[in-house]
Amino acid sequence: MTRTDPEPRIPDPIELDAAEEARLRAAAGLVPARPESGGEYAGFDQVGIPDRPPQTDREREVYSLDEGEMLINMGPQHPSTHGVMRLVVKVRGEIIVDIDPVLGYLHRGIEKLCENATYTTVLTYVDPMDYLSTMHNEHAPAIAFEKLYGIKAPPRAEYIRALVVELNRVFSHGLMMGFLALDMGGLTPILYSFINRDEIVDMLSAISGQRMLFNFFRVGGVNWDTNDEFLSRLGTWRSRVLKNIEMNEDMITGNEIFRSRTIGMGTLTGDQAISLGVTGPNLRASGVPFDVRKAKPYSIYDELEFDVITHEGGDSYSRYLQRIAEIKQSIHLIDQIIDKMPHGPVQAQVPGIIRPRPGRAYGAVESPRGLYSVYAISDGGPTPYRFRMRDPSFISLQALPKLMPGRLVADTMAVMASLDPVMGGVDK
Amino acid sequence: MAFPGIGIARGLATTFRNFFAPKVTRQYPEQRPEIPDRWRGRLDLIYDPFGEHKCEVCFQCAQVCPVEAIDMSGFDSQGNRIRYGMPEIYDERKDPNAYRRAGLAARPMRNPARWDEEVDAPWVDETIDGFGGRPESLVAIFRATQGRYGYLPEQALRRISDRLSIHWAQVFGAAGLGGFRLLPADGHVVTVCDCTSCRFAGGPAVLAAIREELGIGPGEETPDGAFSLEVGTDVGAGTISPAIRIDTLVYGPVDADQARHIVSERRRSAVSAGSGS
Amino acid sequence: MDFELLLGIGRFLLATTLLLLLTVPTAFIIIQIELKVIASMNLRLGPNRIGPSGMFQSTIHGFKVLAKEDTVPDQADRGTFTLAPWMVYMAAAMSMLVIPFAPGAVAADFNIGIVYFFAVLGLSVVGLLVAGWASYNKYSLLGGLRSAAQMVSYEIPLTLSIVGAVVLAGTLNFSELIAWQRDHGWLLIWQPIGLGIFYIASLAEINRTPFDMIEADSELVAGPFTEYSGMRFGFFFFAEYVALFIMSGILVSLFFGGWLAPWPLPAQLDGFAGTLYGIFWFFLKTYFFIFVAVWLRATLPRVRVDQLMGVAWKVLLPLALVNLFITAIAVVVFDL
Amino acid sequence: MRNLWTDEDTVEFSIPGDRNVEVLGTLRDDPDLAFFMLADAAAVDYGVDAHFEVVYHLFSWKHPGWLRVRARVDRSEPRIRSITDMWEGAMFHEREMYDMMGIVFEGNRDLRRIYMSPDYRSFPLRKDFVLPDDAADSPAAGVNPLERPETWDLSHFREAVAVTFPPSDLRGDAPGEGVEGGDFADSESRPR
Repeated sequence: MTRTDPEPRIPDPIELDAAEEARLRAAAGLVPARPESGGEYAGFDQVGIPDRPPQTDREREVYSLDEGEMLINMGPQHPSTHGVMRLVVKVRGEIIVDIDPVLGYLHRGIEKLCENATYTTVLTYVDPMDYLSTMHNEHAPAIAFEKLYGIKAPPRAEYIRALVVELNRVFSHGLMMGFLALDMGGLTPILYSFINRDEIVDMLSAISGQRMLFNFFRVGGVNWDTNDEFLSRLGTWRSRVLKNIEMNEDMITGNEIFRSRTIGMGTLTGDQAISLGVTGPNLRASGVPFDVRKAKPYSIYDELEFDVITHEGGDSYSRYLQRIAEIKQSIHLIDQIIDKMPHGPVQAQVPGIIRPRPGRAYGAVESPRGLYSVYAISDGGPTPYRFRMRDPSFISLQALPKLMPGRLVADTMAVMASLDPVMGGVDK
Repeated sequence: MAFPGIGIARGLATTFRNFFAPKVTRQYPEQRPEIPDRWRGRLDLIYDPFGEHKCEVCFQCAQVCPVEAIDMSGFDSQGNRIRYGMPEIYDERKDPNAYRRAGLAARPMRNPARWDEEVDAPWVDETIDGFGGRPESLVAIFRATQGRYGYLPEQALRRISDRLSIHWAQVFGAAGLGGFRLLPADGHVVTVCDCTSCRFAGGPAVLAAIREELGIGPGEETPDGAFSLEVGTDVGAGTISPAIRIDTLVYGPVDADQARHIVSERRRSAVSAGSGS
Repeated sequence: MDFELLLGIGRFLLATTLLLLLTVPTAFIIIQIELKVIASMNLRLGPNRIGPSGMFQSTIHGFKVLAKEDTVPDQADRGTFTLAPWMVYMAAAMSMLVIPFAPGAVAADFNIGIVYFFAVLGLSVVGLLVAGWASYNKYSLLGGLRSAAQMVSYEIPLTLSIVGAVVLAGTLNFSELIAWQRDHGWLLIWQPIGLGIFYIASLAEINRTPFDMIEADSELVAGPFTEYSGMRFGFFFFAEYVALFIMSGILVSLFFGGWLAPWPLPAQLDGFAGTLYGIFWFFLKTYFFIFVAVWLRATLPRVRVDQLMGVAWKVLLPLALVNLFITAIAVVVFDL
Repeated sequence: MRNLWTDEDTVEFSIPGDRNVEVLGTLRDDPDLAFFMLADAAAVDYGVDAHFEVVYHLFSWKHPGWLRVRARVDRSEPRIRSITDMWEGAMFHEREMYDMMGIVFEGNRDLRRIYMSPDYRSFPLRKDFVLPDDAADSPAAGVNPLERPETWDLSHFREAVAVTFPPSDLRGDAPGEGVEGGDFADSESRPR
C-alpha cells in the first residue's frame, strides 16, 4: 500500500507578511467590506471589493474607487458572459472606467491531467477545452505528437483532418454570428446558427460517433474513414448551408441598429492586436494577414488554394464580417478537399502505448479563435513530461480591458462577443 | 446601405418568411433522432461472438475510474447480484461481499471475530513463494489459502496483493470471479426477497414457510447460530420472483414448499457438516 | 339625482372590475402569442404540450408564478420593495379605463381622456424606479435609472406626436376622436409622421424591443426585476403585457379608427350589435399591432442606451415639433 | 546562445534566464529577424533537482519556422524579468506561469493568481506537487482515495449536517449564530 505524506506546502514567493499587508491596505485606503462587528455593510459602492489586501499594483488600481464610481460584478453567473467568466467592471454611472477579468471558474487542470495520461489518451482530455472547436483542439496535439514520435499521417488521413476541422470552423464562426446578435438582444440569429450547427455535428457524429467531444484524431491518423452516411449528410448540408448563412446575414449585416452598435466599437489596430497577442479572425479583422494555415502550413493546407482574408476596420463589425468571409472560405476549402481527397489508409502503424524519444515538439493550428498551439516535451516515457496548450481565447481576452474604458456597460457584451472567447478554452 | 431602414426591413422580411416556413424542431419522444451507425454516446457492453456480454462484472474499471463515473451492477459467478457505486446511495451495497469487492472495509455481518481474522503471514508468504511468487499462480494461491481458512480472509488477500504487486482491486476481482468464498463459511443467512415483484409473486407465502421451518422471524437467529433470516429487496432483481438467497446462492422462482425444502435440506447438510468436522 | 349618481358609481365600479379582470386573460393571451410567434419565426415549434397545440402554456406559467416562493433580499427596503409591483401594475390597469372598445363600451369617457391616459401611464416609471432602488442590487439600480431616463424622455415625443391629431380633431375625448375619424377618414392619412413618432415612442415607453433597455437581459440580467420572485415578479410581467395591449389599443384608437371598420358600414348598426361589431374590429386591429410588436422583437437587436436617448431628443422631438407646426399651419390655412 | 537545435519546422536555442529581455528584444526589433509575434510563452519544470525553464515561441515572416527560446531559471530563486513591456499579451502568459509554477516575473504589474483562488498557496504544475484528494485540506490530501478505505467513512459528514438551525437563522435575521456545530472544517473528514 503506497501512502504518501500530505502534500508539502510550497511557499509563495510573493506571499505577504502581516505588516506588509497592513501597510498595503492602508495605502490603498481599503476597509473591509464587511466589518467584523455589527451587521452593517460599509456602503453600497463598497460591495465587491475583496476583503484582503491588493496583491499587485493593477489590482489596487481596479479595486480602489474614486468618488462616484462603483464596482459591478458581471458573472460568473450572468446571462451573457459566454460561460462562467467573471468581469469586475468599475463604472461611473454607466460608463466603464476599468475592467478586470477574473478567470478560473472552469479551470480543470487539463495540462496536469495530460501529464498523467498516455499520448493516446491526451487527445481525449483536450476535447473539452474549447468546446466549440473540438476538432482543432485535437489537431494540434496530434501534430505535435507525430513530430515527437517521428511519423506522418497517411495523405487520406490528412485530408479527412482538414475536412473535419473546416467543418468545425464553419459552425464555430456561425455560432459567433448568433451569439453576437444575442448579446445585443436579437433573439433569432442564434437559432438559425444552431440549425446549421446541428447539421454539422450530426454529420461529424456520423464520422466520429460523438456529437460534441468528437475524439476523432489519433496519433498518426484519424479514428475512422469517411462513410456513406457522412458523405450523404455532407452533400445535403452543402446544398443548404449558404442559404442558412444568407438568412443570418439578412438578419444582421445590414441591420441599422446592429451597425450602429458595432461600427467603430472596440477598435483594435494591427499593432495593438499583435502586441496583445490577439490572433485569428480578430487579428485579421485588424488588417494583419496572419493565418497559420498560410504562414506555417501544417496538414495539407499548402496544397489548397485560398487567400488570407483581411478586413481593415478592426472594430466589432469588421470582426463580424471577417467571420462571415471565413465561413465562405471554409466552405470553398471543403469543396476543394472533397475534390482532391486521395484513397488509402487513414491510420499509420502506431503501437498501443507510444513512447517517443526524448525531445520537444511544437504543433500549431489555426483554430476558429486564432493560434492554438501545443508544446509537448517527452522524456521517453509513455506520458508527456510537459504538455502546454496556448489557447487563443485566453490571450484574446486581454484585449477587453484595453478596449472597454470609456464605453458603456451595454457594449461590454457586444465587444466580448465579437472577440468570441470560449470559457472552456480560457480556463483550460 | 443606400436607404436607412432597408436593413431592418430585410430582417423583418426574413422573420416573416420564416413564420410560415416548415419548422425544424424535433418532437423528441415521438420523433426519434437518426442515430449514426458509429454512435458511441450510449455506454454499452461489448458482446462476444456468441452474444454473451464480455463484461464479467469484476468492477476493476469502476475502481480505477479517476472520477468515479462508473456505477455498475450484475451477477457474479455465484449468481449473487452485486453492484458497485456509492454505498451511501445504494442500499444494495449492504451485502458485505460487494463491500469488499468495492474496496471498502467489509461490514461485519455475522461472526465478527472472524472478519478481521489474523492470518498466518509467514504461511501465506511461504505459500506464495511455493508457487513461485508469480501472478500467474494467483488462483492456485487462492485455492491453497481457502483450503486452510475455509474462505479467503481479507488480510490474506492484502498480503497476496502486496507480495505479487497486483493492484488489490484486481486480486479481489479475481477472487470473486474464481468462485472463491469471501465470507466465513459458518452460519448461513437466508434472505427472502421483498421487492415489489416478489411480493406480488408470492413472496409473503415463502417468507411464512421459512419462518415456520426455521422458527425465527426476520432479523432473528436460530438458537444454534446456524441460520439467520433477513428480508432484502435485492435478491432476484425482479426476474426470478419470488427469490430467496442462502448466503450467496440465489434460488428462484420458488414456491413455499420448495423454499421449505431448500432450507431444510441446507439445514440438514449444515448439521451433518458440523457433526463431521 | 341621487339615483343617477349611484348608478354612475355602480357602472364605474362594474367597469373597473371588468377591466381589471380583463387584464389577466389579456396578459396570458399576449404571452402565448409571443411564445408561439417568436418560436415560429425562429423556425421552432414553441410550446406545444399543454393544451391543444400548447395554448395553455402561459396560463400554467401564471399559476407557476403564483406558487413560487416570494423572497425579499436581506438588505432591501421592504416597504417600497413590496409596493413597487403594485404601482407598476396599477398604472397599467388604470390607463385601461379610457380605452374605447366600442361605442358605449368605455369605462370612463372623460373629456380629457387623452391627457388622463398619458398622465397615468407615466406613473409606472415611479414603480420601476422604486423597484430598482429598493432591491439593493446594482443591476436593479442601473435598470431603474435607465427606466427613469428612458420613460421620461420618451413621454415628450409621445405626447407631442398626438398633439397634431388633437389639434386636427379638436377634442381630447377618445370617443369624439373616433367619431371625427369616421367623418374625415382615419388619422393615419392625416398624421403619418405623428403615427411614426408615436409608434417608436410607444415601443420605448412600454420597454419593447428594440428599446427594452430596462430589463436588457444580456446586460442588466433583468433590470429592476432582478431581485423579484413569485407573484411580485408576476405583477411586473403582467403589467408589461397589459401595457403592450393598452399601447396597441391607444394606437388603434388614435390613428386607425378605433372600433371603426375599414369600410363604411352597409347599414347603420345600433345597440348591442353595434357594440359587438366595434369590439370585434377593435380587438382585431389591436392584436394585429401586438403581432407587429412581437415580430419586431423577434427580429431586431436592442439599441444602446445612449442611442436610445439620442433618438428621443435629437430625432423624435424635433420631428414631433415640426409635425405639430405643419398641422397647426394647415389647420389655420385650410380651416379644417 | 547555446544548444542550437532544429527539427522540421522549429529552431531552438537556450539562453540564461537573466538575458531574456535583451535577447527577445533583439529578435523582435532587428529588421533582419523581425520576430514580431509572441506565439506562446510557457514554463517547464525539470524536476526537483534541476531547474525551471521559460520557453518562448516566436514567429516571423522572414523565417520559415517557429523560433523557440528557452530561458533557464533557477529553481531555488525562481525569478526572471517580465517581457510585458515588449508584448502586452505576455501578461496572461506570465500570470499563468506564476500561478502554475511559481515563477516570479520582475516588472510585471499584475502578477496575481489567474486560475487558482487568490489564497491558494501551492503551484500545481510543479513536479513536486502531489495530486491531492478532492478536498485538498482533508486528512486524505495527497492520497489516492481508493487506497485509503478509511477515508470513505462518511459518518463524520452525517453528524456534521445533522444540525438543527434555529428558526431565526433561517430567516437570515441573525447571521453567524447557532451554526457552530455545523462547520465542516471542524469535522475530521470532509464530504467527498
